[in-house]
Amino acid sequence: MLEYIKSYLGSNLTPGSAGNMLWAFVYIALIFLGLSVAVIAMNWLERKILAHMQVRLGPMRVGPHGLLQPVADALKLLLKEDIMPAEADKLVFWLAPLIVVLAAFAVFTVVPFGPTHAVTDMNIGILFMLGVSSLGVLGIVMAGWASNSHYPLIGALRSSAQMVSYEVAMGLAVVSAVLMTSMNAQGTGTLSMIGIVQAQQQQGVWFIFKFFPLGFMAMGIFAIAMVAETNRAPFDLPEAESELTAGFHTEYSGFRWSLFFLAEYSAMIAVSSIAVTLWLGGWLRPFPNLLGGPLWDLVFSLAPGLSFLALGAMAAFNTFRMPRHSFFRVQTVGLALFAVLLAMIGVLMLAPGVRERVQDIFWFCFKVAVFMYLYIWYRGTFPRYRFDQLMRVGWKVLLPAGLGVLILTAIVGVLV
Amino acid sequence: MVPITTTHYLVVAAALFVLGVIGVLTRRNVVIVLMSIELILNAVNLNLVAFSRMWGLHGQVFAIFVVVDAAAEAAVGLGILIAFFRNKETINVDEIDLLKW
Amino acid sequence: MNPVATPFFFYLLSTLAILGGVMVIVRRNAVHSAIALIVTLLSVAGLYLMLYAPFVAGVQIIVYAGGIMVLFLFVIMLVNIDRSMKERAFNKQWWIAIAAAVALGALFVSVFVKSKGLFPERGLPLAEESNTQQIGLYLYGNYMFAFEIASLLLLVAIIGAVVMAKKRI
Amino acid sequence: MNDPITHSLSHLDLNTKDETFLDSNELIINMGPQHPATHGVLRVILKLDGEKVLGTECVIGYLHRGVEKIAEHRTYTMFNPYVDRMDYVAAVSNGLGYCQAVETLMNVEAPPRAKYIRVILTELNRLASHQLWLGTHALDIGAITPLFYTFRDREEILKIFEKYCGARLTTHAFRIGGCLYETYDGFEREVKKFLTFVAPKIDEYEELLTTNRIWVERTRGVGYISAEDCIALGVTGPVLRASGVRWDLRKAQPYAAYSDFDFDIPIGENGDTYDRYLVRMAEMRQSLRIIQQAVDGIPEGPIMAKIPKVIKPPVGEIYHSIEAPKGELGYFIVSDGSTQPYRLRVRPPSFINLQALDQMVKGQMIADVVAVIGTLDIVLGEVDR
Repeated sequence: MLEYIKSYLGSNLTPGSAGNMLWAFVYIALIFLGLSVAVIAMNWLERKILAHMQVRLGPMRVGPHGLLQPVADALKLLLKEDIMPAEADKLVFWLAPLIVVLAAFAVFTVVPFGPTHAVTDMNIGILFMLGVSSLGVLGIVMAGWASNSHYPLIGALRSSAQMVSYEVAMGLAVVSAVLMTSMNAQGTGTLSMIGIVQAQQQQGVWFIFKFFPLGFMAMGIFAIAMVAETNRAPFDLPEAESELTAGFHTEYSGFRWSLFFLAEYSAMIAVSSIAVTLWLGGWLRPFPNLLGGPLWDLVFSLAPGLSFLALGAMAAFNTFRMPRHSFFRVQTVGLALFAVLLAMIGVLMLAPGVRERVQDIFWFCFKVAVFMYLYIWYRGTFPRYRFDQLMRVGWKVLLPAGLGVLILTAIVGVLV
Repeated sequence: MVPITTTHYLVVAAALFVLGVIGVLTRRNVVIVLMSIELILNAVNLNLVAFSRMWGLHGQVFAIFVVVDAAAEAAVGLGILIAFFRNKETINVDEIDLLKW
Repeated sequence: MNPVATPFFFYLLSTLAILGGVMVIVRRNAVHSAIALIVTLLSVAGLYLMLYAPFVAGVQIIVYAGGIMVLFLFVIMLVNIDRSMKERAFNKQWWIAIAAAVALGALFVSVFVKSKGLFPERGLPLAEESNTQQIGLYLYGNYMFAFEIASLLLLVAIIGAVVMAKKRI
Repeated sequence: MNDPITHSLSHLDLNTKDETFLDSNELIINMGPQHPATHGVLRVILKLDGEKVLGTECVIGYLHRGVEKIAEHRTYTMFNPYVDRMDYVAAVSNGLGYCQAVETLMNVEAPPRAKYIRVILTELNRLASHQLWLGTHALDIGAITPLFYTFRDREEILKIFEKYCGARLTTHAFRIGGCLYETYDGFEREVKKFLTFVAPKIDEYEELLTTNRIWVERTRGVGYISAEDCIALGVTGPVLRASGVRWDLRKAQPYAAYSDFDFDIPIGENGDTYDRYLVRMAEMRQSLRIIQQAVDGIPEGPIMAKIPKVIKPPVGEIYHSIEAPKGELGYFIVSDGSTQPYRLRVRPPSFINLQALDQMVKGQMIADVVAVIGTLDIVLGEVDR
């Protein structure tokens, strides 16, 4: 058994491509778990970062520095009464959040966290991702319609129009990146997510820097369209609080509402992973061209462990800053334990053997986290677009820009 | 278990085709009639893709053209539907029996 | 690489597809029909994957389920369905229609029964890995003209839809 | 649709079918009274064509407390705290208007020091009111951060109020004939400190919004109203000034000590939401100028005029108005010579300004309705009284 695990870990195939059901299930379970933790962490981080941007503290009461606040919220949501409007279409109302969650989670089957760390590697990976993530809009439209109420209906109409229009610009940006994968000696591109990252490795350049500024512009278009696609500020019209109270999920409560929440954050992570894979070199570590060589490889492979150790040190530092009062004793102990946990993870990640396999995942997650931070930053900074302005940006700015970038990429690719 | 052959796929496609025909011929709601047409197109596509297993990729390429056609048909059909609904406030096929009104 | 449990997935997907098809034509509520159609479309996409046609499957999901069905749902929300919900769902000639469809089905069955040898059991060994690349070569090679005509068709459809749906031009 | 109020709105022609979105049938939705963007309990019935607004109807009165009727059963002194509850975000201005109206009726004048204290507090309150407006207006348009910045700075103003009179919101700061309280020790120093503190903060708000593309797109050209329409509808305050009319009661009919100070009246040109935003931002800076001059030149002396213990104004009537943060706040008092007003009528700026809503949003989109409600800067306590 141990041999089997070792031989698998030593191989360089994704479990889906290896036709290995067991490992595929293990990966699915891991991704599901990791995604849930990421959503919980994201919830806490968003509230804390947004709060600090807005000169307030954010959650501070539940657990040290509000660390347990998302857990408490999740419990609250699960225990809340599940309200279904009397005039709602029961079946569709019940089905809608499930579709949204399924679409958001199914995308992760092809996300490459590392050269071997993906559930499967599809020939049509990026097409699959775009297609499945576009299924989420069906759930949103169904939710708005099934609620049988005016605000959700307007929210659903807005979101369907918005998501369908931004998909076009998004697709064009993706195509220009896919086009870049074909610029090798054989002239064969790929749609596979792992293949796209490997193409960046072979060409020795992240596609964001390729044909500067074309790659950069394509990523910019994608980065704008993906915010609209996930219905986040400043494109959060379908759930615009000050206009439509809560948009398509006005009538939802408790567990069903939390499914929408879960789906929104997973979709954010999913589109960020697409952006990272296509333009930011996926799991590749930064600066391989400037800081190459085995020494630098070693240094960069230490980064995950060291960053966890740094997080642990931060938590430990804050443990000493906790007020010395019996009221805070439990919280202080909890924070100390959290620091120890982080430090232990850090030490584990420093171990040789582990660190080589973990660093891919670390760099991928780090790059995704940068995008997550951008999401929060947008939310704290921008007012909301109006519907006609949103459509104008989508069709009159992003779409022509995407087309132009695509054509220029093709021309430059032929010339170079 | 019987291995899955091309004929299996053809049977499924035939069933979908028949269902689509029934929908087109019996339903009064234009939207559902249009959806039944999509069903028929899908049955055809399934046939094409199944045949492409035997005679090369041409079937798949043609299936893509059929999808393009379906998209165009849906856009125009629903456009007509909206224009019609605005004038007559009905979406029943058997009330759409005049060429001009 | 060998596919896993092919018969199981085939029967599952085809059952889902046919059930979805039945629901499309029997549900009174158009939104329910649309959801059933989405189930059918996704199942058919699964069947395409089993037929080593991943690109067509991807196109099916992206264009049909993500695009056309959203359009359908959009239009169903725009038009008043309350009235048609209360009326008869089927028209008066339904029995003629059923008879015709049964006849058509019988024709298909007879074709399948009569022509066993027409459809070879085993097809060409198609490579899934380079499927997309080969379709791309066909689209921009053999079928270049058809491809351009298709884009023209789409353009005409866009203009037509805009002209018809717009209130005042 | 069985709502009697909705049915009575004949001019909106609400009897058309509302089941669908297409142009032959409009959609009617209720915005409020429980809605995050209507600033309290305003109910706006919107008649929509898709996203476009065809007409609106405001339903008010959810916060009606009968302030004017209460006045007829209270003595002049007893009624003074009630006015604070009308525009509760600018309570000091309300009190100032009422006290000055009664003083004018009685023909007494507050002593100069009291006038200066009144000016300082009123301008501080104008600043607080505008800050609250900015925060909530930006929140309506989707920028959530300015709200917290403005509340942080408004807090400093409320602290000064609290130190001066013990209350933060409904201050009841002034009495008929002057002020009851002398300024506390270090009042001038704290106000000056506040002035130097808040001036860069106003720049900070502007940094977030003024040149923000989305903000400009959302506000420029939205909710346009011409100067003629403003005058015809009786709209006053920053809304009127943003349409290009230089009308400020502090200059036009100087009251309190305003004639002593040097300040400008900022006006706009286009009469849209963006200009109203700019005008209010400029007004905040002008308020700082006034406060600076007032604190520098505050005279010594008594703070209360000689008034009888029991206030019995002579028989007569008076209309006195001041420039409240939201516009012209007028009090019309009829005295029958007794200790209670015979009739008291308030001209609240929010109520009159709200009339312009329909004209400003017609033909625009749903999102503009919340922007326009925000830019009108209404307070429902004042609209409903």
